[in-house]
Amino acid sequence: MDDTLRELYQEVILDHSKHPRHFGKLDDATNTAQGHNPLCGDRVTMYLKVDADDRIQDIAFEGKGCAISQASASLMTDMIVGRTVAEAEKLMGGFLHLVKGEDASGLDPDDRERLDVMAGVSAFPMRVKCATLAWHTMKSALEGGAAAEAV
Amino acid sequence: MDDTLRELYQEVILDHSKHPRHFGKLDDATNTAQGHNPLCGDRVTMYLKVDADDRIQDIAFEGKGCAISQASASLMTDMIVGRTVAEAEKLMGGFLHLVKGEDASGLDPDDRERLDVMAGVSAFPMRVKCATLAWHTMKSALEGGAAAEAV
Amino acid sequence: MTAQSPVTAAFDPLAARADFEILAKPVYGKPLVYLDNGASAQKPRQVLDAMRDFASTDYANVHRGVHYLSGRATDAYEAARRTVQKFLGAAHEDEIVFTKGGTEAINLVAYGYLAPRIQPGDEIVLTVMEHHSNIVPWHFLRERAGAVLKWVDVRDDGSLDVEALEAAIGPKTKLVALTHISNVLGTVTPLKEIVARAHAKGVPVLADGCQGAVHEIVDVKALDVDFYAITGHKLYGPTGIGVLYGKRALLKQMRPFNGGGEMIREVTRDVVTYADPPARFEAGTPPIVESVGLAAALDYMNSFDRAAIRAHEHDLLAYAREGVRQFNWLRVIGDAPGKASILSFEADGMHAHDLATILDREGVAVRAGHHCAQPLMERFGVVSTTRASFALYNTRAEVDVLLEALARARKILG
Amino acid sequence: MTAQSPVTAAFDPLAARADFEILAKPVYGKPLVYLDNGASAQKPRQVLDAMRDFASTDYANVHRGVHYLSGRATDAYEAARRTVQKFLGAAHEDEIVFTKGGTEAINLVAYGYLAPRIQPGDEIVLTVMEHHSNIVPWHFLRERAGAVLKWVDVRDDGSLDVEALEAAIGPKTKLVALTHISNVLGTVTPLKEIVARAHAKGVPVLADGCQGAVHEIVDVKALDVDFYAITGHKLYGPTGIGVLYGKRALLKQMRPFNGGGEMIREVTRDVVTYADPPARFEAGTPPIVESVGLAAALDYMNSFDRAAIRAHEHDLLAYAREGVRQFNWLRVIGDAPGKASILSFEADGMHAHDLATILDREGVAVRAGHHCAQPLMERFGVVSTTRASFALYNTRAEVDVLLEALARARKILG
Ligand SMILES: Cc1ncc(COP(=O)(O)O)c(C=O)c1O
Ligand SMILES: Cc1ncc(COP(=O)(O)O)c(C=O)c1O
Repeated sequence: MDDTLRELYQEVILDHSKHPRHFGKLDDATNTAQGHNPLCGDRVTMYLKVDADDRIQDIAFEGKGCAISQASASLMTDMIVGRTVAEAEKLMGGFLHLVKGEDASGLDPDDRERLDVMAGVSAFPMRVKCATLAWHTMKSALEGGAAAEAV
Repeated sequence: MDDTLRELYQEVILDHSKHPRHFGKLDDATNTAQGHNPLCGDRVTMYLKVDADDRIQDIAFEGKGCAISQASASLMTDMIVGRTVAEAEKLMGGFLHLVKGEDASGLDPDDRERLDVMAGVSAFPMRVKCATLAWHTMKSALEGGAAAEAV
Repeated sequence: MTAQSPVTAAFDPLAARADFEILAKPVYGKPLVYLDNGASAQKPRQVLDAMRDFASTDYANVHRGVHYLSGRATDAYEAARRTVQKFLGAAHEDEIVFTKGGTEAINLVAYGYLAPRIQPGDEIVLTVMEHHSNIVPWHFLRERAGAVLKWVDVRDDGSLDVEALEAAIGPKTKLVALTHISNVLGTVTPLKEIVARAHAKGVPVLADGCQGAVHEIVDVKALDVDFYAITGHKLYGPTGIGVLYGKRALLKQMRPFNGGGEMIREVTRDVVTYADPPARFEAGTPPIVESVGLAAALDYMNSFDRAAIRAHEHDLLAYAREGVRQFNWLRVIGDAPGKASILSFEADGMHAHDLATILDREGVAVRAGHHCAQPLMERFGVVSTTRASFALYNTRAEVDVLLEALARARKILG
Repeated sequence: MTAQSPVTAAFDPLAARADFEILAKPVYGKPLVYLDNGASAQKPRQVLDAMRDFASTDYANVHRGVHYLSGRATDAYEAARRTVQKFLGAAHEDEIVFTKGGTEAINLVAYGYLAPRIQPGDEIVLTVMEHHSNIVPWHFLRERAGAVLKWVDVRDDGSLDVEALEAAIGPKTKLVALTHISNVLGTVTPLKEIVARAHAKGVPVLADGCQGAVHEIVDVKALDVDFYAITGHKLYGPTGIGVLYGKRALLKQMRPFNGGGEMIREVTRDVVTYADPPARFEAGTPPIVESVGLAAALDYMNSFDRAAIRAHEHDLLAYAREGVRQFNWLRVIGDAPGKASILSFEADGMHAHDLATILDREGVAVRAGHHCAQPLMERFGVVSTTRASFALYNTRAEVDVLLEALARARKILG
């Protein structure tokens, strides 16, 4: 099998996609947004609960999607809960660099290590949108919840 | 000079185009029609006086056009006056064959000889419309006068 | 079944393959297995050569010049029109309008024919398996003029229920717009019968032939269809060109769509009068070089026994259909009798995009997504499907590669 | 003057000529002198090669596939968009919309921008030297929505009176639509100044750049123009493609024109939502191979010093203008200062078609007719003119052939 494929569909990714963390609704969400990938029609809904200190207390997502988008959403929710909005946005910036194969050295080493499972996406430019959908939707929820589109 | 050009722009043609016969209006026309060549914007108006026996008693034309279209109109009016409608249409059929380089043997030998000056047009397919405009307009006038277009 | 095609097939895909340079070029070091023909077909060198030769020998703008090259180009353009006329079996060459593609051909009917005839509440009948190109122009008329869209369902096997379609045609129906072949299901609609029934109710029919003209041998006269839209790039021809066939009497009644050069009779400051069809609908410089390429593509198709091509494509479909039965995790969508060589499917627990990515790395190009047919996706309760679509140059050996790649994808993702 | 170009010219037309195969092919046994560039330019092998190579290496449909070729094709298509963006000096790549030609680019503004904004009595300001492509779409709005066309005259030398244009802009004016360069007169309009004056009155400006982009170095940002339309085939590029540049904010407000695949966000049976620009305006399979050809054409132009090309063209024009002074039976139409390399004229007692036919037999391709500019013909009291238009590959020696052929025509017809 193609090495780049093995890199893309690692165990961790498949596991995240089959058993997504934080999958579901948040009834007491303060911020929500819908994301949509017009390429395949996939959609994701992101629920966040942000407290007065701008800290993301809880997060959840719903939706159908490919392994990459599901794993990315699952991993993101796992990593983001408990962070402040500013920290989440910084993490997102690093993630975007990583999956586009750009310099991601701005990432905290621990974060870099956890996100490393997604680095394989950079060899698949046509799949980058799948990986970033959840992140864009999270950002859009934080910004007030207009519909996000994979970009 | 190119022989086909010499054939096209013969003295007779240039003479007809510079001194067109039957140029003008017919106040007592029974049939009229307008012709238009969308390629160059040229137009011709044809006036005919047809008597009870379907004979073309008089004919005239007005309009601006290239040497080919003017000469063709002039020659046509000269030849058609005095003929019956049926004869005029037969002549037109032969003329169309001639300028398209097709078999024009249906023409009466005398007519064939007079029309021969126009035979050079067949070497210039893009100019055939110029040569046929007056004829189509004449036919359209005989048929009731809808606007004719060079075809 | 074996990987050898039956000896009865008069058509030799391997010989034809040699005409398509791109098919010999590996991707990721593997042989390319191009099964995305439903989206666009590759072009044989006969087409590419014809275009290049024309551009470097006879090119000029058409129609309005009296010089040599202009005459040559005009002749080539009008000859292409006659080639299309014959290909579709149209009665007259002025029934062939060159457009920029299949989508524009349908929009031309929407803007030029239907828009001036629509009153609020008037109905357009269409099927749930239409391509967005045969949906959105009608949605425009809904949004802008109050038209009502009447959707006709398909059966679970993807076949069209002609009775249901007929029943949907009412006194307010102004047009039936349906596909000849579904780009997702492969379903071939019984166009002739549908046209007869619609005409019995006084309603004209537009057929989206973007797939139909590729896989069926079309005769618009025999079908008696009013409008038929095709697109060049799926017919082994160039991008940037399509055709609307329209019955002469209907085209004559249509108002122009784009305004510009070539489509007018006369323009003054206050008035404009329009040329007759087809010029009325060909505003501006048309796709001149592309018309030559399209004619070359149709000539190419006709250089074979087209019935034999059809048989070959059906053989590939049957072979692939049989082959995927081994995968109990795979569900084919669209099994209508007599369907064309398009195979869409859904795979348990595997998203179409993941599947397509893995197939791609095996050299197998398939399409994943909604195929511009979202209402159909909804009908079958899916968001997307994976689609393999076969062209004349595909082979059973390529189907084998597809099947192996599917098995491998299952191992990776399953 | 002599037939030698001044040594100061940095541009060598003879070297460039070698890129155009067709120019080396005789017509009627005589060297081709192609002076019909205003109608369409010839294409260098760099363009033809790029298209053929792309079609036989990287071709697939764009945007919706995840496979290798689809990615390659999408990248090429979007790279072409950026090439156009740079060529026009646009701020953003999403301001570049691919169309089927210049005519469609203007129609897109008429249908997508202006039609929903026109109330009966609203005015559109245009000049008498517009090409039919920048007239008929506005006549449609007159016929269909009660718009009023306000015509701005040109001076006897063909120059535009900017004061008159400004005066024509009133409170009901919804758009100024004018050409950047007249395809008959060669007049270059002072676009930047016009835009500033129109904007001062709150009115947007559409410039027809089909000739402008060929002969001038365009910077839409500096011009501050709202819409700018160009066409591929006059830019040494392919047929079947053009571009509308539109300011981002304006494009965003526009409704779609053609409906179909790629231009939607989502389609259901009851509702449709549209994609953002530029996708919103690119329904259906776009001119993919043509986009590659257009980018190659712009790269080709940019491979030279464009100011030097411009100087060369101006030199040809001046040389020809001087040359025809010897013919007292010939009247040049259009002598505006700084005009582009387009020379239209009328000849006493010689109809343009006769003249063009005789020139043609000498190998000289010129255009005869109304040049899709009938209101301008009316303005100058002619039915048609003969037009010689010069491209980068033309030479002074070719102008000499033209002049000799004119003298010969006079002998034959005079
Ligand atoms: C059934 C069908 N209709 C219409 C179209 C639109 O054709 P085009 O994209 O060439 O305009 C397609 C292909 O995309 C199609 O498959
Ligand atoms: C000034 C001008 N505008 C518009 C057009 C139309 O361009 P196209 O025919 O490529 O659509 C042309 C050329 O024909 C032109 O010269």
